[in-house]
Amino acid sequence: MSEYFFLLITTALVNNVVMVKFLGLCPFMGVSKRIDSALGMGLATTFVIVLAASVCWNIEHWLLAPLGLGYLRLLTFILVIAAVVQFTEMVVHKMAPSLYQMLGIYLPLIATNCAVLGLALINIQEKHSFVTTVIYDFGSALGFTLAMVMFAGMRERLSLARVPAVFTGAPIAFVLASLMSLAFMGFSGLNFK
Amino acid sequence: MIPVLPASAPATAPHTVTGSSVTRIMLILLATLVPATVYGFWLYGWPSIFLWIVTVLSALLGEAACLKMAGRRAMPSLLDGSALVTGWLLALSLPPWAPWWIGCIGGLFATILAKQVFGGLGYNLFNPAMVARVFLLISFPVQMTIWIAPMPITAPAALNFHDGLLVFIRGIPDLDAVTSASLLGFAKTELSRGIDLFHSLAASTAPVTTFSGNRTGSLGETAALLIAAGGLVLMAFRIISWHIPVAMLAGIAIPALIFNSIDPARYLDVSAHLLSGAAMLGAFYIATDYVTSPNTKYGQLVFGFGCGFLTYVIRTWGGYPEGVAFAVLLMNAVTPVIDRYLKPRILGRDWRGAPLDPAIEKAKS
Amino acid sequence: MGLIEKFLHNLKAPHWGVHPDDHKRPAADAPIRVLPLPARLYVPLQQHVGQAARPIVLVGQKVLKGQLIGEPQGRISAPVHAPTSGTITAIGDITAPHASGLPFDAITITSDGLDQAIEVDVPADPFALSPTEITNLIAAAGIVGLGGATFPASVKMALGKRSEITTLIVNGGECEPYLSCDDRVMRDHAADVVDGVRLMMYGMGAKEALVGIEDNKPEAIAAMRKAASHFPKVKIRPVPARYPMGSDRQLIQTLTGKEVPSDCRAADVGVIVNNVNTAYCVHRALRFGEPLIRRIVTINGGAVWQPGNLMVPIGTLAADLFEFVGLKSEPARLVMGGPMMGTVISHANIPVVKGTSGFLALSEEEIPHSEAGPCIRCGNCTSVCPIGLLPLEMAARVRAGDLDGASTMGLSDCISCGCCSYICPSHIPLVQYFSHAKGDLWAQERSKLKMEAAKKLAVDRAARLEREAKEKAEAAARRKAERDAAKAAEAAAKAAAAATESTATTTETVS
Amino acid sequence: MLAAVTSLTALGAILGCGLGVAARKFAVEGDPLADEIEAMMPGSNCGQCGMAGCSAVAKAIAEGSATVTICPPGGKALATALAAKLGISVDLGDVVDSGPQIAQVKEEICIGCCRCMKACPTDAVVGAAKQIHNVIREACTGCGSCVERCPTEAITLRPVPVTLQHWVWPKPEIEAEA
Repeated sequence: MSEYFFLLITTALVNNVVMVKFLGLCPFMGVSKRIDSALGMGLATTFVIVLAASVCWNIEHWLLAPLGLGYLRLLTFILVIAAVVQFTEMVVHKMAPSLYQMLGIYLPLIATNCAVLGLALINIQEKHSFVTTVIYDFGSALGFTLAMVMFAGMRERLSLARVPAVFTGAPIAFVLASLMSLAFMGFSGLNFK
Repeated sequence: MIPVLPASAPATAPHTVTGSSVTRIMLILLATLVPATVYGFWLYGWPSIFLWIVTVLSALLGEAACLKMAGRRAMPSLLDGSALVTGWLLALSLPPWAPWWIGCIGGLFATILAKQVFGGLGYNLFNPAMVARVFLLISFPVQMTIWIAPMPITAPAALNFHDGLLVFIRGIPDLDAVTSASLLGFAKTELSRGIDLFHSLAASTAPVTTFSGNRTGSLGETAALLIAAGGLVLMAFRIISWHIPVAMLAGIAIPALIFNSIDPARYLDVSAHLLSGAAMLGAFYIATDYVTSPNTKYGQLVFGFGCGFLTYVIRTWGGYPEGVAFAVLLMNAVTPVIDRYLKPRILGRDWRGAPLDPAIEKAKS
Repeated sequence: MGLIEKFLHNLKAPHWGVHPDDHKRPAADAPIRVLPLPARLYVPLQQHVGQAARPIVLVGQKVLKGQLIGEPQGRISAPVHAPTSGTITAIGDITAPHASGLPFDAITITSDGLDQAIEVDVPADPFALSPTEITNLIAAAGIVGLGGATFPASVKMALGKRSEITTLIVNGGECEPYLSCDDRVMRDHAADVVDGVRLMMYGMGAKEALVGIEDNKPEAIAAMRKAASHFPKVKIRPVPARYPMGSDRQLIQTLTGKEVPSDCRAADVGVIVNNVNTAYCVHRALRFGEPLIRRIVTINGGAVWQPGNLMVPIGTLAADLFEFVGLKSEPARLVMGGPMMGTVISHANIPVVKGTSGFLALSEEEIPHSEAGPCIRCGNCTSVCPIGLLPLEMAARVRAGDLDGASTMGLSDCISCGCCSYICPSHIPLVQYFSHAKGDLWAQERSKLKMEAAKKLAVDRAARLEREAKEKAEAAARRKAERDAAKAAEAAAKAAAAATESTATTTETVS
Repeated sequence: MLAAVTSLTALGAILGCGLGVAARKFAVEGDPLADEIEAMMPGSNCGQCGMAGCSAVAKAIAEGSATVTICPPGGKALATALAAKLGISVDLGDVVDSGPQIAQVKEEICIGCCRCMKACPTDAVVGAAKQIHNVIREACTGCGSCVERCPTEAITLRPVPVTLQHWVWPKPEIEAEA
């Protein structure tokens, strides 16, 4: 049990998907202007990541691996992810119209969030069991949400700052992200054994 | 009678103000740092003095250059003393015999990339001194982890002005003769070699923790008690409140107490944690930085505890022997979220912001 | 005080507010002086919250002291009376005691020097009257809240009638530095104040009255205790001296522990707050039939020779007051009210209004000079805010133009007390940011209301046009029908005529 | 080869069916946004934006084909309200907000032709043929429809005069903040 807990911590903090692995930077930069939308995006992505990765794991284990169709992996996974994102979009549109408005184009773009595909592939590569897969992906998605919310909070404050003209907009956001990444370096080598 | 319209915007109330100012706050802060700094100078000799000068000057230079480029008046911002504080705190957190370019790069990085690109004083999201320290630690791990055994400047074996300058510019000639490990680093290395704390700390090579601070470390960590005293003075002047320091020290002490009592062979005790590393400097001077810490009392408690707890986690299980800088940066990143969710209650409203029920208030007597 | 007691006192002391230098003495220690009658008085028609009074006198008309010259209009309003006898010489603009320096309407009375009062009936025993009659008399006397808010006192009492009032809180806090008119009225007219308090209690049916006096006014506390010693219902309660203790919500909380919900009035929690000077005026009105035509005004500030409190007729120019007390030097800033919340006035030709608690002539050394710097997020403003707001965050949003963001943070709860601006080490004019934002939001609200009204008009117009078109069509149809009918009738008539004719012819033929 | 084709086809079919079912289940009717936006518009259908009435503009804004700053009578206030509604940020620097304005009739030029009266979307102009017209302040939205109609240029738009009740504290101007 504690092993899973440490796995959760490790994936969320030590190997943070955004700050350490540098995956999922598109929504990280795109939907991080407000805490509310960042939180919504994080939750939507969490949903997609966990669902897509577990479906992908099953497809890999029950379909692709037995039939020796490893070369179709990328194609299949993208198909699954696209379908899950489509489904998520419908759910969000129905359940939270204002969040749907806020996320805008970035909601369907979860399909192209490399964190989703990346995590699905890593699970196969690392030969995770199904339970590990779910925890690993949930932890990573949690880390993604955490990074999104923290970053959005800072950008909210930044929007009130007197940033020099040359740095306004994306440049200062990247500087900020780099400093945040610097802070996350503190978790590197974290080992509870 | 023809009314005379004021030429410019009317003066606004209040028509009286406190005598306090940003400059005054910064100057008091620096004044309380003087004893610890001078003590550090005495322990580590000339190279540390040179490093301090270069770091502070680089910080000021970085600030001035940015203001110049932004076309703003440099003097008011330089005189407010914030760049001086940044440079000073950075110098206090560096290895005392670090080469000159460490101080120079650190000072410039702190004021330019951690502060001025965000718009200068008040807008930076991370503590500039700690950003620079972490940046230096990651970029130059070797130079940033050479710790010197203290050797009072008055001792006969201490370097004189000329030799100190040489060490400062050319580097340390004979490393083994002067270096020593800090307590946290030593404990970590020995633990990783499979030697538990009972044995490693009993060894003759083990660093000792003394309250006088006569031990290995950066300028700011050796004199933990002088730093703490300075912090108390700041509280007396009401420049900092007790919330962050107390919460941060508690954040270190509580897990230290728990784990030390579970397994003293693996986990250092409370006093070792509190007195070594930058715990005191961090609690009183770094984490309390106005700009990058929460504004409300509750937020400050959460923030301080987070800083302390993360420090303990990184020290104990992380890859680095010291975690204050990382912990502070991580909590800096959470500060806007804390500020957003931990607001004081508005008079006449409940915690969620809805107006109170008049019937309940009326019934009170 | 023992150490433990002191500690407990500190614990109980409010955790908000500031301690500015009070500068109240020596002005507070000098007895009230009466100002010689000025030659001209300028009585503004809008001296209260609500609608302005309507002038009922004509230029050239002679008036007596206490005569009604402006009658109230609308539900929330107050009458104005002539402060002395004389001739109305003008009705027109005078600079308002307002930061904008814009003009407002005032009635100019040139004094005849006789100060002849109009004859009035004074009730022999006001306590024999019904509470409603008391309220009416207070309304007729034009009494408004003299603490500065100038809300008509009778309207406040009437509002209170809807909800049962248990406590009358009498505000003798006077937390603003420099000012001492409340302190002075309690010292010199304690018995009258207590009488006014009892009359108000009777008028609103309150069970008790709590007189809150800051503990930096020991003389006033002693005088009031002595005056109230025979009336157990009137309780004198010293409160810690801390700005803004004189603010309604803070005083209510300190004295009763009740918190006024942010969308309610004090009356909704069974409390009404009135100033001690208001109580004094109620006493004058009910016992002597004297409407609100004079008040105590503090003249203070570093540029004043003889600071003190003056009894002055409403409408006296500040210039006359400064002339009477003498100025040491050219004042650097003139302020109406206290230094924390007072209004800067651009010149001294500004009349005393009912809400004028004082005029300050501040010297160069007393006014702030520091330039505003960037916010360093020290959080001092947050810890002193008596409401629990985050002034720094609100100001940052206002600066960035995000007014909605500021109002979700509680801008509407801000009482503009000035604690945040006072304490700010960067000297940021926080209060001005909030005043600006409130004004802007209010303007937006107004334009929204106007837009809604316009929309209704547009809808009405569309409906009207449609109706008109329909009516036109109907009318056209009717006309056509009429025409057709007429035509048909004509045809029928013709036919009939033809028939008759033929018959006639036939008849004729027959005959 | 066959296995690959079959499995992919099957997968596609399953996912497609799943999505089809979900689309039924989570169907969202209409777009209530346009109606909500229309409720916020001035509603005077003055046509200054160049579109056919306020409801057309509301639809355009909801679709994103018109900016929130399109409505001149709405000014900055409406633009910020719309931006908040849509959850977008808007650069108000472009909005020329000359402050509230109202129409004023120059009595000496007015010939009493009644054209402005007919053009006014809010019936704010009163008058009769051959009589000098007048504008009711409270009802005028400052849309300017009447200005173009006037044959003698007797109608002009004027800013609403500032009074004690309308005066607003200026925003502090701080050198360090500039």
